[in-house]
Amino acid sequence: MSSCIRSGVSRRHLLAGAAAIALSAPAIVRAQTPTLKIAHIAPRSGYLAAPGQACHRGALIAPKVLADYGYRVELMHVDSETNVDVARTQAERVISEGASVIVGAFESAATLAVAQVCEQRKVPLVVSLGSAPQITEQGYQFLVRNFQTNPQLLANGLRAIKDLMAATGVEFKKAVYLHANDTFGTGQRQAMDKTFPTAGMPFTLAESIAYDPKAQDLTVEVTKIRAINPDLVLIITRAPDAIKLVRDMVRQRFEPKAIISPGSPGLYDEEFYQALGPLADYHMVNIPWVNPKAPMTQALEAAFKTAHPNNRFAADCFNVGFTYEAILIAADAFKRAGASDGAALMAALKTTDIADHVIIGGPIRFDDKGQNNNIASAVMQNRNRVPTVVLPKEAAVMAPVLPMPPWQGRT
Amino acid sequence: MKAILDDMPVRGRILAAIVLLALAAAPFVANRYLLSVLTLILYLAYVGQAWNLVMGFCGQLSLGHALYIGLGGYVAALFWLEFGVGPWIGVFAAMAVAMAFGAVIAWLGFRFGIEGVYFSLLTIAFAEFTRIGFDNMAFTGGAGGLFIPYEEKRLGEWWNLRGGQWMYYYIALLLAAGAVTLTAWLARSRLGYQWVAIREDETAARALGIDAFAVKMKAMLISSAMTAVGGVFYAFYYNTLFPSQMFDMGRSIEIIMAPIVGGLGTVFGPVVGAFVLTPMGELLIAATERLGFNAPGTKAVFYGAMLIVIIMLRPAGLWPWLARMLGVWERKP
Amino acid sequence: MSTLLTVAGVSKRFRGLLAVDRVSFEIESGEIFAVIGPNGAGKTTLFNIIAGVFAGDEGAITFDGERIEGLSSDAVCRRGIGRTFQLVRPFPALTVEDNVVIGALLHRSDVAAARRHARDVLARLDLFDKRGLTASALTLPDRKRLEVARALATEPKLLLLDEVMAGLRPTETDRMVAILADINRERGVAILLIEHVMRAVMALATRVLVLHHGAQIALGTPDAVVRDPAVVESYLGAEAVG
Amino acid sequence: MASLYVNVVIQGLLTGLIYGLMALGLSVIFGVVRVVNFAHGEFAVVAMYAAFILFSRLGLDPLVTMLPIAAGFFVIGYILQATLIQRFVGRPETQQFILLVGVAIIIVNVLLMQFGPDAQPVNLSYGFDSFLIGPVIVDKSRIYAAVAAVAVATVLFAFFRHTRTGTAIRACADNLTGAGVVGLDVKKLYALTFGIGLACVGAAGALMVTIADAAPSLGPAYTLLAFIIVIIGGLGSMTGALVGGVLIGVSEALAGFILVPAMKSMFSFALLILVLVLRPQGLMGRRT
Repeated sequence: MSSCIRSGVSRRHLLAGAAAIALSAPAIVRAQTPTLKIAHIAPRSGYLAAPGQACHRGALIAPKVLADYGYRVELMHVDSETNVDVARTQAERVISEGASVIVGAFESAATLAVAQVCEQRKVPLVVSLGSAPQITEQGYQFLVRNFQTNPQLLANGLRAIKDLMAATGVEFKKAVYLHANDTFGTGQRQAMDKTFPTAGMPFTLAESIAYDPKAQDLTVEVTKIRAINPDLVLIITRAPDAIKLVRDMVRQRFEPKAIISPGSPGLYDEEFYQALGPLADYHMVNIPWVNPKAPMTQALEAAFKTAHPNNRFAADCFNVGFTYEAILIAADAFKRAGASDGAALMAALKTTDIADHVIIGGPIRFDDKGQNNNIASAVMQNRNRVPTVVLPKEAAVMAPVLPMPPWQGRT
Repeated sequence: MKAILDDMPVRGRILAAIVLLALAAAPFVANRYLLSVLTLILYLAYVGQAWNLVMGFCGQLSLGHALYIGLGGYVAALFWLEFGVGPWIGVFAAMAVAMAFGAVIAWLGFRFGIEGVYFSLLTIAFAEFTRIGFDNMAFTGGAGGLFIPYEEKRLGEWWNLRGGQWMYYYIALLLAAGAVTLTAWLARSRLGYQWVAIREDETAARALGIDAFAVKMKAMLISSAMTAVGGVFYAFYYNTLFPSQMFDMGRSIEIIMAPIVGGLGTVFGPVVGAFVLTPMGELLIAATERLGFNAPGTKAVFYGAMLIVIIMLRPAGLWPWLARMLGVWERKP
Repeated sequence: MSTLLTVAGVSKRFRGLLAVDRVSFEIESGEIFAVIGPNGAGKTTLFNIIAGVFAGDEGAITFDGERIEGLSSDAVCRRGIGRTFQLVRPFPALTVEDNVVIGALLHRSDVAAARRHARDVLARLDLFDKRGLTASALTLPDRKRLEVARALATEPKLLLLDEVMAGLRPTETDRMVAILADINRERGVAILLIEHVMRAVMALATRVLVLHHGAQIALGTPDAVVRDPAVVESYLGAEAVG
Repeated sequence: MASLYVNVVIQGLLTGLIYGLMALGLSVIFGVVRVVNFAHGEFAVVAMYAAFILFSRLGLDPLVTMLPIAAGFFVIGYILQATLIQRFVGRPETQQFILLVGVAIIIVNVLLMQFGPDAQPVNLSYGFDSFLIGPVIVDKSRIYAAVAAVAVATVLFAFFRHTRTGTAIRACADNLTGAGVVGLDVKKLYALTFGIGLACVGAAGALMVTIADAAPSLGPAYTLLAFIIVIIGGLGSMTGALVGGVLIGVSEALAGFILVPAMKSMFSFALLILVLVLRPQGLMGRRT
């Protein structure tokens, strides 16, 4: 099984149903429905190419899946090269070439650069991924964000640890917080410094350690953690660092009860599973996740499998899900607005209320600042190299395992 | 201005007038995309020119000019955010801080005889050192970034460097044109001759009474101050400052590409280089897209190949060759 | 006549080897003074100590009433000592004229004025017609003249010339000798000449200092020096008189 | 606690030796050909991918494939120098810079297109094992790689000291005109040297993939690292490159352990500045 969906037979029926709808959708309706031109900006080369390409895979399948739900969108794909200059000029280009909405841009720096362009050109920007709180604090009128902010990610991540302890009966006593010293990691650190003292967590935070994301190995960091000897290691990483981290923990024979990410990538990326094999299992990530039980997720997964046979939906579904959902939000606003001019689209975006979508949480709605506060965090645990929802119960497909089994003897 | 005109035959003056007029009129005819690309070109021409002074004229290979971009941007942004002091005043503080850093590097480098590649590494070391420092400095937000609010109501406040694309375009144009004029003037000044003498042969220059230390120091000070102005522009254009974006080595490399490709130690080289390289990147994006090369990285491969071809065919840069072809530039004997 | 340069007891060691051994002499204003000696006699070392390339280990150098030993080469030049390099060092990418303009800018901040002065100097050195050429395109004799022109453009009171005749054909040597004599006469520039070419030394120098293994073995008028037995034995006997 | 310090120092030392080998290649090239190889780290990454392919397709251990990779890199280096880089010898550094930055951009992005952005691991059977010596834990792959790096460096030392070609190249480094006068074919020696330099990088890259995963974006960081090590150790000094590598490895490890890990590379740059100012010829370099 290589999927985060484990609902068994009923899923197949649903998929078959979705496929049938796709095939039987009347062509006339499509021809009459006007199409919305959406530009998707993501870093497909450069430092953040790996997650950027995962987002791209989501953008590639979005039109087909949305068509089955009666939305007509046409996508333009932009590679921001992990470079704000490129993100900005390319945003100008796609708008000049007729894009009515922009979706993106994965990293906060590029997102903020694009946001300015959108604001000036009165073209809505639907932020798919990008957590810097400032994105929705700048007063942009033409921006909505369907993603958690750093404080939300972290607060939800900590709350999920409480839930986890309640569900498993495992108590943590001492934690170490290790985070990448980049834009995202520092955002999470700032949130931690603010949130932790009042979060009422039953364990102490022995130390917060920032590491250089350009560092070639994390041996010293692990030795440092080993010296503190916590039973819980909280990490904010990207995939290459998460690999180095776990590998060095194994080599240095350091085994905490759990390694949990309170809201970061790293532990669920394909390269993490490929590099570590069985050692990739049992780590946990508390982040927003696609709801494996939602029908739309299942349709998305089916489309993904057809379009990207060499990639696993399970490892991509976070980036794919949020990218898809942002496109869905734009398409939905267009459908309701009945027009593709910025003001009309933006007005429609503000009144978004989508109950059926893919990410776990309530209906998609935006507050005055354009932030969707209904996104929930799930607890994912890597099980047999598949990121598997273990909490909350209503979305869970497995029960969490804590403490994690020892490194030795894993196969 | 006179310094430029002196070196130009009539054809050159006509061409320069046409280009300047076209650039001044661009916002009225070009679409927003073109305008944003032009803004980027002019910005790169400007900072390229600043670097050209210290390398092209004075022969000191600084590979850490991102340092001054970053310092300039951060200082002006902090003045604005902390004290409400607008960038037109903050820019002087930005220049002062950048010059202080430039002076320290120059003092170490020139007093201790650190030359050539060694000097380059000294400049890289300082830029990277400062980047990591800013990454870990809490009051500037560290790696998390520093954000200048984008306030709709302030959009017309050009006196606070708040405005739309047009304003930034014209400021970039002003900066680039100003840098060209300043360079032309410096190139025909005593200091310019002294720089070139040191670039060509420092021992011989000193034997002619040129105080190499002082003259090189002046180059670093002027260049770092000019680059800091570019940093202020960049910070307020993007409204976001991340150490990894402002101080990155990639930015230092980006700064120096245009002058080298355009022609080091020439007045128009950095401008020509910027007008070739940036559009080349944009055209390659468009071309690879049209031709169906969707694999990310394709554009960059072609870009790298073009760099190799240009430097092999025109090692002294495009401008000297272009100027000869067009007959638009000459130095009076 | 007043004393322009006083060299008093200057010595310099390189890795234990005594390159210059307590050399003392004086040069009067407007004088042409030659230093000769076989290869390795310490001529160039002495020259470099005076020009400020490096400092001597001991001894004093007084120029125009001011102590200059230990000053850097540019500071020495600014006090009025111009020099040439034995292996010529023009600014290769610049025109002949711009090479000289840089020298002329020492005492002028206005480039146009410096250019006028440079052209005068170029005319004197027979380089006026070649002023638009790139320095790297010049022939060796022309480069030698450019060296002199550049140094002269700094308007020195004392001109240090390091083997400017070497590699020149006899006719070219004679021309250079004539030029130097003119400069000396018209501008009153004192010249310190390091030279192998005895033909030029005999024609130009008012006094000659002979170095051998770093030490001075003779000092006097050219005629007196060439007849000095110690000089004949150590130097002139070994090398044919040019 | 003391054992932890010993651990950190040993880890830094072993890593430093491997980086030292990579820097050695740069030192040889820069010392002799006087070309600043701004694509040095990118070549190391290519070697990492070569070792990765040989491992994933044929199951060969990088400690073994290190040799054919080094040989292959020698050929690549020889050809590259003879065809492309030779034209830029003696040219201004800025022109070499653009040339090699072009090469670097192409390498990074061809790797991205070919292998994708994900880090590619070589999962050796002993990849997660470590030796337990008293209270000190050292991972096996790091020890093996460091030993191999020292072995390669030793072979190289012997080559430069005891073979005719080796001494000729050293003569070339000391005095270019002198080498030309005694009738050495300088161009051929340059090509050989560049080949040897790249062979070092090839071997180092193969070793590096046993302790770090191959990814396209690693190149620039490695290039910078190699330059820092070479300057600190002393340009043209072969032992200097290894010493510089160890010094950087150990000082970064200690700085990271005692102070803030995120700031550890600041110490490398501070060290670099100190060496440039106080001992510009490098710790092991000769005064010129």
